[in-house]
Amino acid sequence: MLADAARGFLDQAAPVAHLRGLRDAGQTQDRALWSEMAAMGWAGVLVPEDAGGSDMGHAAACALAGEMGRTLVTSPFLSTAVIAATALRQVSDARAAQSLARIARGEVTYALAIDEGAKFDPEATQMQARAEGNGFRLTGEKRFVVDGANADRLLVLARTDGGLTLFEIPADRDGITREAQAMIDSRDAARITLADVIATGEDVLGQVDDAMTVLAPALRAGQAALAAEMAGLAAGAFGMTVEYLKERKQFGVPIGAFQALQHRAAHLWCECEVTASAVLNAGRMLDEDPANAAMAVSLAKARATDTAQRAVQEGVQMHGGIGMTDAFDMGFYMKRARVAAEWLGDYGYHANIVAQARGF
Amino acid sequence: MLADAARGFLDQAAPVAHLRGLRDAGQTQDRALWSEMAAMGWAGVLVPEDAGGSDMGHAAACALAGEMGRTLVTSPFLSTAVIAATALRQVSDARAAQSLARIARGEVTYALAIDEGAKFDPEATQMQARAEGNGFRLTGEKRFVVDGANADRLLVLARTDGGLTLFEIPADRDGITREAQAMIDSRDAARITLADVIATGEDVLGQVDDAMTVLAPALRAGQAALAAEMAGLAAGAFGMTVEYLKERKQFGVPIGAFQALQHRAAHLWCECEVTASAVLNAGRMLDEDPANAAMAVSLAKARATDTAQRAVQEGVQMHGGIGMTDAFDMGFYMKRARVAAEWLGDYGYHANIVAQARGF
Amino acid sequence: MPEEDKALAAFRDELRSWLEANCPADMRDGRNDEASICWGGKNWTFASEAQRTWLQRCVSKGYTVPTWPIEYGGAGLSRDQEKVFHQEMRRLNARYPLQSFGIWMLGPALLHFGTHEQKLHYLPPIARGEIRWCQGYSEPGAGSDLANVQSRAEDKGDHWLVNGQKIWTSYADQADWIFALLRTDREAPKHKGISFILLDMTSPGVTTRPIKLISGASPFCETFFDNVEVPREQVVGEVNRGWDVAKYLLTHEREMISAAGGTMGSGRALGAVLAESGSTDTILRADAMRAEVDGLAVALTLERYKDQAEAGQGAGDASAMLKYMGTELNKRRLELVMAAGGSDALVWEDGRAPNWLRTKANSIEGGTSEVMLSIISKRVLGLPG
Amino acid sequence: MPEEDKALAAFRDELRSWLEANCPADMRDGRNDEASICWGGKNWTFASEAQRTWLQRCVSKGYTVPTWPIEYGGAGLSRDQEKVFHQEMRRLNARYPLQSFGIWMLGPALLHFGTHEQKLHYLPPIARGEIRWCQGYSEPGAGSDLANVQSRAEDKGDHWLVNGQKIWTSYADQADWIFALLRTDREAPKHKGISFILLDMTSPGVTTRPIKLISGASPFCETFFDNVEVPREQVVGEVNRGWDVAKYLLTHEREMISAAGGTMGSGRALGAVLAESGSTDTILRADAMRAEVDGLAVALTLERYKDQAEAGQGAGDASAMLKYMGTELNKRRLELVMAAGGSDALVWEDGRAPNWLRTKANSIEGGTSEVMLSIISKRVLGLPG
Repeated sequence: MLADAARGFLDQAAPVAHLRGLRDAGQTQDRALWSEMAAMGWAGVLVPEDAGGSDMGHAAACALAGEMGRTLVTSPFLSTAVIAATALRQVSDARAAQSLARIARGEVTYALAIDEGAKFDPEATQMQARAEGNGFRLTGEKRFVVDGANADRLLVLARTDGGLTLFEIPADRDGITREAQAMIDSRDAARITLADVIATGEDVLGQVDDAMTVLAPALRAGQAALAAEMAGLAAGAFGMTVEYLKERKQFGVPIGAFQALQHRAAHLWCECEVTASAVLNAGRMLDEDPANAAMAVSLAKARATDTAQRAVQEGVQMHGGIGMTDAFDMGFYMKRARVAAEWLGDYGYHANIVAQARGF
Repeated sequence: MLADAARGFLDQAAPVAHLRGLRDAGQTQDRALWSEMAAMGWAGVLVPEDAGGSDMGHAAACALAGEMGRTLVTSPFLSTAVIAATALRQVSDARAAQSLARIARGEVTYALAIDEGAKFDPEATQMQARAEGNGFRLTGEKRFVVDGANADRLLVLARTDGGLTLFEIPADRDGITREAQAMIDSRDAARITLADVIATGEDVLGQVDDAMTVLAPALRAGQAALAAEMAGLAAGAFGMTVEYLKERKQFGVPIGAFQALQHRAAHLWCECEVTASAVLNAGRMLDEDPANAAMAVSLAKARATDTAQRAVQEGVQMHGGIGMTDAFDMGFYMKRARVAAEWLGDYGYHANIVAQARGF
Repeated sequence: MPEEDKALAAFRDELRSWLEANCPADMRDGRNDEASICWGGKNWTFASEAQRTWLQRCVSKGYTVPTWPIEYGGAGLSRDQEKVFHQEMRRLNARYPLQSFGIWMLGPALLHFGTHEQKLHYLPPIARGEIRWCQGYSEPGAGSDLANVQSRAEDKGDHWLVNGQKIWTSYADQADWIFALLRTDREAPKHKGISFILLDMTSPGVTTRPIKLISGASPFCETFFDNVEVPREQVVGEVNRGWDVAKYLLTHEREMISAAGGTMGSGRALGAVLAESGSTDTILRADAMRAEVDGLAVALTLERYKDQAEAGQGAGDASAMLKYMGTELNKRRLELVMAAGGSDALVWEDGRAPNWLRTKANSIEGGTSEVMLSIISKRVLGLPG
Repeated sequence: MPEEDKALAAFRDELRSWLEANCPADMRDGRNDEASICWGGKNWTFASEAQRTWLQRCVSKGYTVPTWPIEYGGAGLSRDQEKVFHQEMRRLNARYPLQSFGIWMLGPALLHFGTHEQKLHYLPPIARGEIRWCQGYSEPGAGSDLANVQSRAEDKGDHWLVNGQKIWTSYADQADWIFALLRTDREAPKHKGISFILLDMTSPGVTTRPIKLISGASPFCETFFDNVEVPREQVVGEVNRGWDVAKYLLTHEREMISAAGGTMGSGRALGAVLAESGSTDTILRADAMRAEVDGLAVALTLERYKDQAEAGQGAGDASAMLKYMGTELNKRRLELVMAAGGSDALVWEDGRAPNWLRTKANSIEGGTSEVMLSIISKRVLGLPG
């Protein structure tokens, strides 16, 4: 139901041509589109009803992310409505409630700043949050901050005396320099430098030295939604490919009549179906048994990463030369699949979590 | 030339039916066949001419092994003519020369006893060779001793005070118990227990505490020949499969007309060709630059292991139900491929050697 | 807790107590290999007293066929109750009390196509493990072309006269009855002249010959019919419409075979296999990790399709996906078990090799992987040709 | 040392001294990326004085086309000498002085099919880097069906009148001349009415339009011919037998493209890429190990086929194998480079992404992987249909 409605809206408002238009205009966001999504309750999908949200849960968030993946919709949905909202929900104070309400209204966007190396590894965080008086001074550099160039606020993971601490600060605070990166998926990601940035105790989300209580659920929510997005991406690329197999003729027949391509397409469909199961399961587990959802989430992200890469690789190959041209949309799918593969942990990262949970 | 002659002989003297016959009779060797091979110079392929050998080199030994792989010939060729002969050649004394001469005449067979665990790992050898007077007392158990139940003599790797030592002893020496194993490939492999077996200094092949000077070249020779056997096995299984694709009809046409099977068969042929290159290269390197042949040999064994497994798996699947029956030969190929995959180091073992040589 | 969940919880409590009280200790080892399965039938010899007791107790509760209606020998469980049933069985590591082609194949066919009389006549003996069935579909040379049925049943008024040969009939040499596809109209197009007929294997003119497989076992037979007389009423569904029954059962069979791979999520994790082997091999570990990820996801897919089936959306042609993915996965999985086992696994008596070789047939029997892919390509994706 | 080996050793010594003395320091970085290649041609702007000097010195020795006969601008090297040449070039990490479709494609075609006059006229300017060629094979909508040539050259007595459109012409916007397949007999069967014709790109009526690719680069163009007049003698081989030349060149092209993957043995090992990334990821490491094993073996296969070609056994249809395995491997390899690079590699300016995306075309251009597999299946394996 939700997914069908979302699909109807997105096919009109944000087909792949929308991303292409933004790219050609040198832009990485469309605030007007985000306002429309907020008006439909998407921004508040994980915000409690008493904070003005629609509180539909993770399965619903994943369903929306899946539809966005299908047409490569560019929006702050994952960073703001999923990750930041889930982080803020772990904290029960008035400020967090206020922030959640602003998220639900589409008034504020967030970016999550964790990575410092080329791979996702929160525990390796080195950014320093030096205690000073009642507050901290943050210094260091964050890379691959998705949605970081446009976001209003940042969630920054930094090292304090006794562990890791998560800070929630405005993106334009003194000492913060943001450098937008020209990413291959034409979306927003930034390199962000913090030079002696002042953070007060109020800027700490959750407890000092205990970032993970707040961050871990937010990461899992983000990973599940990203897996859903990638499963949707795979389905979108696969759908394009099957259509092409039916219409494109070579040697006088539709290429979809060639059995070798038929079997590869059929195999790919099977992979998509299996991945869909893992994604549905991740959303359900986050809603029903969040404390034990880690393996389910990693399973979904691993499968979705693998399936999306297969789908775009087969997509380009089966389209032949046209698949390689910028004028055709398949390249956008391929590039997004590559970026999404890395964000919030790659295949190996998540397969390793599954393996450990299974006694490897 | 050599290969063509060998193929002509083996197609007559030792097709797969020969292995089947031995199995059905509960036997794992055919000494008469080995005598014929010796008469053709195969037993002495690596024995110097002055010891009565044909001294054709490793490339030739690999060519012969490849032809034997094609029809799954059961013979002491690898253990005796390749491994033991190469080990003995590293030692330049009269006894070794005498042993080599006996090998060339087909009078004596050998087995190499290294493994103690389930995986090939010479360095992990724990069998004890306790110094006693001028000699040693050997105690321990060897597993997966290929050709070990029938062999006349054994090459036994054991731990001495300062390292590993290789012993060359008769298989019926006091204290040796051999238990033939019912192997899935219907060939000879034994579990051999040594209980306080006496070995003199004369029984040491090469130097005490320095097994590898003698053993390493022998292992490389054996691994290359085994790779050649597996490449031949893959080619044999593939050949059967292609013939079947041409003759078997389903839904009114030969199944080889189905494009999905065509492409899989074509891919398999490519894999076989690429593996053939690696095997040829290993034989050439052993002849021309043995000191630097380690990576080439491991490359060949890794590729051949992978290709043989693909070939038998596709072979069984493409044959459908008949491929699963014992009455059909494909099962023999599958079972031999599995055993050969493990012998003298599996895919991971050899891929790791390649990787280390390539800076991983 | 909603009313529905309360009822389910009560069912779980009751079931758990019953299982604790009734499942013999020896039946709690979770084994499901050839040697431990109870197949039932007239000639069945129980491997142990515990096996007999466990079967009898389960029969009394309908737990050999938990979802069948009570009047046909089942326990009449709903899909949710069935899930609970399997969870509690697994919790106790209990063996299944009875397995058979009657339960897996003929039962579902009769429940769907049989008359009330046929159901009452044939189903309870299956549920009680009294009659063992085998399946006569394939014929020599037909391969994947299952509708290429040459064995025929001639209409002789009060009976059918059956002549011909079947192949790949599982355990025909040990079965009491067979359900077979037989040609009843030689003039009609290939799919239109086939009937689904039940035969007593003790009828004069029926002979069987086991086929030895590469694993050394002989789970399949050739079965010969030489002027076998079969009572007229032993047809399931309409005469000449047996292909409908066969198609329905093929779908069912695919799900069943795929379950072999699909139960990995609940079965022994490859991690344990690997840990036991003590291997530190990068390649083996990576391959096992991938297989574990895929196995868990396939298991979830099987559950998802079962839930959809319960909700009235049959898996239909998509069952080809379950069959294909499940069996291909199972092959990968057993290759890894063999690789982890090293040379230990290469000895027949070790026992891993026959299981490994057996999986190679999974992607052939019940429709090859290639047939499954073609079904998906044409019927699910709508590709031409 | 046999006489032959002595001669080869002498050649090696001489070559090594020459390279040491003549290869500019800046040309010893082994680069072979788009920005560092010297393509030559009338409009070529040298990227550096070193690039110009290196080209001129190599031209004077015939080292831009070392195996071509001396009279056509080459060095007349034997296959063994050629191997030494490449070994010594690699030893010094020297860049290739000149690369072009003239060297790779047209040259071999002319050497095989051209008249002596054509060779003398066209080859030396290629060897000197004075004329840059592009290839006009594909047409819109034809895809893998290369013989589906619609562009036509009408016989006007002293000249051909050319009309039509080509696509995927590499660097047509920078080329001086084009060699193209054009239909010269519209009545003949598809493969029989095509000629292989050389055109000056500055002829009136020739226009080009670059095609932007997903990598952001535009290495390919659409090329339009509008009543272009081409002198009659600019046909290579017989009129209407251009498909023979095309087939010969396709084989050649496959080997060339496969070399991209095949040179891994001599190129940068994935081990170095992985070590640099500092990754400890089991999956990534295992995948890279496999790719390295396969890459080395494919490289050996390329060498083996080259040796066979030298010995008079052309690779023929087996070149499809080299093309298929080489390009598929190269795709795997670049996927691994991207994975090892993590988020660093996702930024355009990093430079890895365009190379990665470029490899995706390798298995499409010069005949798709699917076409290669079909060629092998039918012509090598003799499978029906």
